[in-house]
Amino acid sequence: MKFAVVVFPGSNCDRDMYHAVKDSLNEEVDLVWYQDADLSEYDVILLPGGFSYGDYLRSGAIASTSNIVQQIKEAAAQKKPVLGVCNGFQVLLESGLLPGAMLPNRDLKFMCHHEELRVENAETMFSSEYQKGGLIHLPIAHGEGNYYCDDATYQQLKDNEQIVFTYTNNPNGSTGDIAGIVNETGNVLGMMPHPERAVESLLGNADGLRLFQSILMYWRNNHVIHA
Amino acid sequence: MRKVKVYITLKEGVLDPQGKAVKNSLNTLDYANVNEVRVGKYMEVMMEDAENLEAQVEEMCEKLLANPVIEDYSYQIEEVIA
Amino acid sequence: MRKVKVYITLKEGVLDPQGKAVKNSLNTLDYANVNEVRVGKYMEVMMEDAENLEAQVEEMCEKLLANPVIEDYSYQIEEVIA
Amino acid sequence: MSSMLEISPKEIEQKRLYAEMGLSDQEYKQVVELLGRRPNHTEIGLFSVMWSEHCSYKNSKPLLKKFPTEGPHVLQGPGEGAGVIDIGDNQAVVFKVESHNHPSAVEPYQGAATGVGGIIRDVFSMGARPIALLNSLRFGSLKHPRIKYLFEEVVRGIAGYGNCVGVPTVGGEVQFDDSYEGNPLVNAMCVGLINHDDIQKGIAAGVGNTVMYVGAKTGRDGIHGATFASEELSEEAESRRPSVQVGDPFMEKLLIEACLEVIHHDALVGIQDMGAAGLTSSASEMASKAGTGMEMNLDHIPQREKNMTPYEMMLSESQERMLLVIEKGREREISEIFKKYDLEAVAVGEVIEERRFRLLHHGEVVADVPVDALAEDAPVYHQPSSVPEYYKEFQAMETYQPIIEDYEETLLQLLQQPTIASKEWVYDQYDSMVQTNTVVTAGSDAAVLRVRDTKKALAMTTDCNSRYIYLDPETGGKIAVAEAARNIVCSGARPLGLTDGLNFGSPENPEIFWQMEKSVDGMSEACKVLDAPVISGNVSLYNESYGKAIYPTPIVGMVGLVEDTSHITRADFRQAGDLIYVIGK
Ligand SMILES: Nc1ncnc2c1ncn2[C@@H]1O[C@H](COP(=O)(O)OP(=O)(O)O)[C@@H](O)[C@H]1O
Repeated sequence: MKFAVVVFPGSNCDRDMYHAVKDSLNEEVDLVWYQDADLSEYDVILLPGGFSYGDYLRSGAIASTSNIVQQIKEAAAQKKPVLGVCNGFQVLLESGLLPGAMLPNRDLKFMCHHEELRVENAETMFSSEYQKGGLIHLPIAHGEGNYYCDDATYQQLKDNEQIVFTYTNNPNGSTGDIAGIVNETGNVLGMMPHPERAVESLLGNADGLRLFQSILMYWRNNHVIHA
Repeated sequence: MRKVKVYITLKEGVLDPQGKAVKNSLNTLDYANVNEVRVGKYMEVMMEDAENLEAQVEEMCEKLLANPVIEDYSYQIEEVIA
Repeated sequence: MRKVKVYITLKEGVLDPQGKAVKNSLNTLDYANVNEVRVGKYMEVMMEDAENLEAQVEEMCEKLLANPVIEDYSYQIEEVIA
Repeated sequence: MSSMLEISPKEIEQKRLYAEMGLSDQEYKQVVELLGRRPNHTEIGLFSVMWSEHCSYKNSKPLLKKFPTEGPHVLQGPGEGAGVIDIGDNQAVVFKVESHNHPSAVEPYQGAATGVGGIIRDVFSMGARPIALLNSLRFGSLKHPRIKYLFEEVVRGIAGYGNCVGVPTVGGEVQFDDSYEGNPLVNAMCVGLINHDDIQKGIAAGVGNTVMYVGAKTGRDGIHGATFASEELSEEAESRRPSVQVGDPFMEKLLIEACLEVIHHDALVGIQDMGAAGLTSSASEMASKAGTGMEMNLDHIPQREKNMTPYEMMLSESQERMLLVIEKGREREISEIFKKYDLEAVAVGEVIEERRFRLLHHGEVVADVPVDALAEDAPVYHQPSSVPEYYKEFQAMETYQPIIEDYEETLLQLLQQPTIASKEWVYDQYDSMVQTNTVVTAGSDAAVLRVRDTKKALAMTTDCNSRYIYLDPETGGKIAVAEAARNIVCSGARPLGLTDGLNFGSPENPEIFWQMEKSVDGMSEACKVLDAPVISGNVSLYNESYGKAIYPTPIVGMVGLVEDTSHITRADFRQAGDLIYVIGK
């Protein structure tokens, strides 16, 4: 099983994502520069946090126009797990792989600390190692994490159980306290909190590791069946 | 050469935290008659003229300059004498 | 009621990293005829009419809406029929 | 010489135009002697920035000599972009502090942001990966709306830049006092990690080698920023203020990654960032250190604005620019690396044998001066010093013992003081966790970052109680170093060394110079006793407004080594039932 971490100019959580997979999950992973990428050889696509293109114009906007997004869309269509964290989530929104958009945080300030999250859906390939309704802590670090969608979209997200994580104490003004959502087919997850920053007890929190373990479990189960 | 002026505004119904903060500051500064502020973007794009310039500008707005989920755009094209 | 449209642009000579990034992105998207992009702000301020509205708007721009050290501003006042 | 429509050498002398650039009559005379003729406009510009306090340390050199700068672990003391200390396993830590006080007073967001950008460049130009940022801030009273604005924007600027480039901001300090009302202090510190073999120097060695320019284009930003930084903030200075430098953290992030790739390339000879005084200081210092000369063709300098004069190009302080010296004939290999990051590396000059700094523009020589005259021959002043009246008065006072009636009430009042109150509002805006090494973040005595793939960790802190230093500079100086060391030790580390940011008023005032002298004495003494050498630092003088100086504020940035992450200790109580001890008198 092989993970790709897609690196855009300005990504800055790429190495953190890399280490989480390599050192904590102990799986194979490559950093893939956006220009020379061939994603077809990878099983999981990770879009890391950071400030792609300086977050100029709108966060994730410029990255979402680059060629590699086409490949990410293909991977998503093949039902490969695609995870976008923070700026990665913003790229997924801007490229239309997930519904909605990001606005500046309610109080307009960047914020960085741990937040409590509720696991709303523990049946996705990203959350099976959590329990539905369970409370976990993950770090957030963003200035534009105020998730917005219109009422109809929100209703759809709820009806299809696409909301995976919510904040118990909404820090940024997100619609419906949303912290992370999947697409309709359930294989593309976008989330503002950083699971890759919470995989080691030395750094104070390992709640994020189970997210990566969920992906691993999903992949193993699938490959046992089809092998 | 053309100067394209692009105006990007938040869609009605989309909350504008920045606009609200500006409005509050203006009220605090004793401009009590300010009722609402909406903050958007204003861009000046200098470009060579082209056939279908209008269509091109629309496309640029749709593809990159504005996010249709939350934003509307409008534009004006002006001629620039070098 | 008046709608005041305020345009805020970076002063000439002041670096506009955002404009540069947008320009490069447009060029990569095959809009080769884009030569320069400058990104500024556009605000719509809804306010009750007042004596000296113009003077008031200027003052608001100087004090809060624009940062006179790096930005220029201009504005238009429109009447809004409720 | 240039036939451009510039002010003639004669006019410069007659109208004393050099004075407007910050040079004294005596200094001008010295320039004429060094050149054997009158300098032209570009040349006098070069001297004015290189001989400013900011670049030459002309007033502070005699004091800086007092600091202990050596130790068995010191790999690089003061003099390069940043100092370097060995931490074992072929690894070393690189750090330095830098002030951006005057730009922040004028445009707080950009001033603070570009301060952060500058100190990061100092660290990665040594070949180190920047792993942490700290800061030290001083403002007047928050009761004034302007000060509140400055404070909020400075914090936002530090966050805006540091968060974007992906270097965690893990600590700092903020103090509020009326003495900073017209002159806030914004000091930023960057810590980097490096392997011994990767340590780079800013030298232009090897005659015939190519000088390359990479990064942002040169605009008319911050011309005379270095001289501006060495001047009192008066209304007159305000009206001559340089056009504000705007930071581009995205460009910086690309530069970090590209330069850290380039340092592994054997065609690289030297690298330095263009900090204060931009091209002038980086180029002339690189040549001077290598014992060579340099010739640059200014036509090749990437320019953002039209019709820039040599004077403007040489004095521009546009941000995010680096100067490299590359083995002749291998320029392509280097520019290929930069290209991957959408950066263009341009050949702009050549290392020459003749020890001169020569600039060409439109086919003409527009400046031709001895390199060392710029980088080495700046005058050094031993300013007179005298004991201030206030100090004598204070010393003569009886010690005062406050009488506290209601301890609870007093405690609450103390905790409400902005200087003492929680700084969470500040550090919540900083990404303190990116790079996932932060074990202890802001909110404790010192921040602690583990060194990946080892058992080691680094502790770091900034400290300075300027009220103590004002009251008694020598004792206060000792206290500043000792406080930093205590914060390091409390975190489970042994102090390795420190960087200092000397922020004072005008050195030409004997009472201020006395404050400088005494606090450096006190700091040096403490450094010696604690075995913590000074490996880098920064001097910011003329921090005055309306004729009043700030409190003397020599900031200490200290780094310590934790030998095993299991030794890390934190400020907060861990669990009920633990015993509490008070140690010391
Ligand atoms: N400007 C700042 N940037 C980042 N962290 C800060 C800043 N100011 C204060 N802090 C953090 O807040 C905590 C408390 O700071 P301070 O009140 O100065 O306490 P102390 O005097 O114990 O050092 C420290 O951990 C410090 O790192």
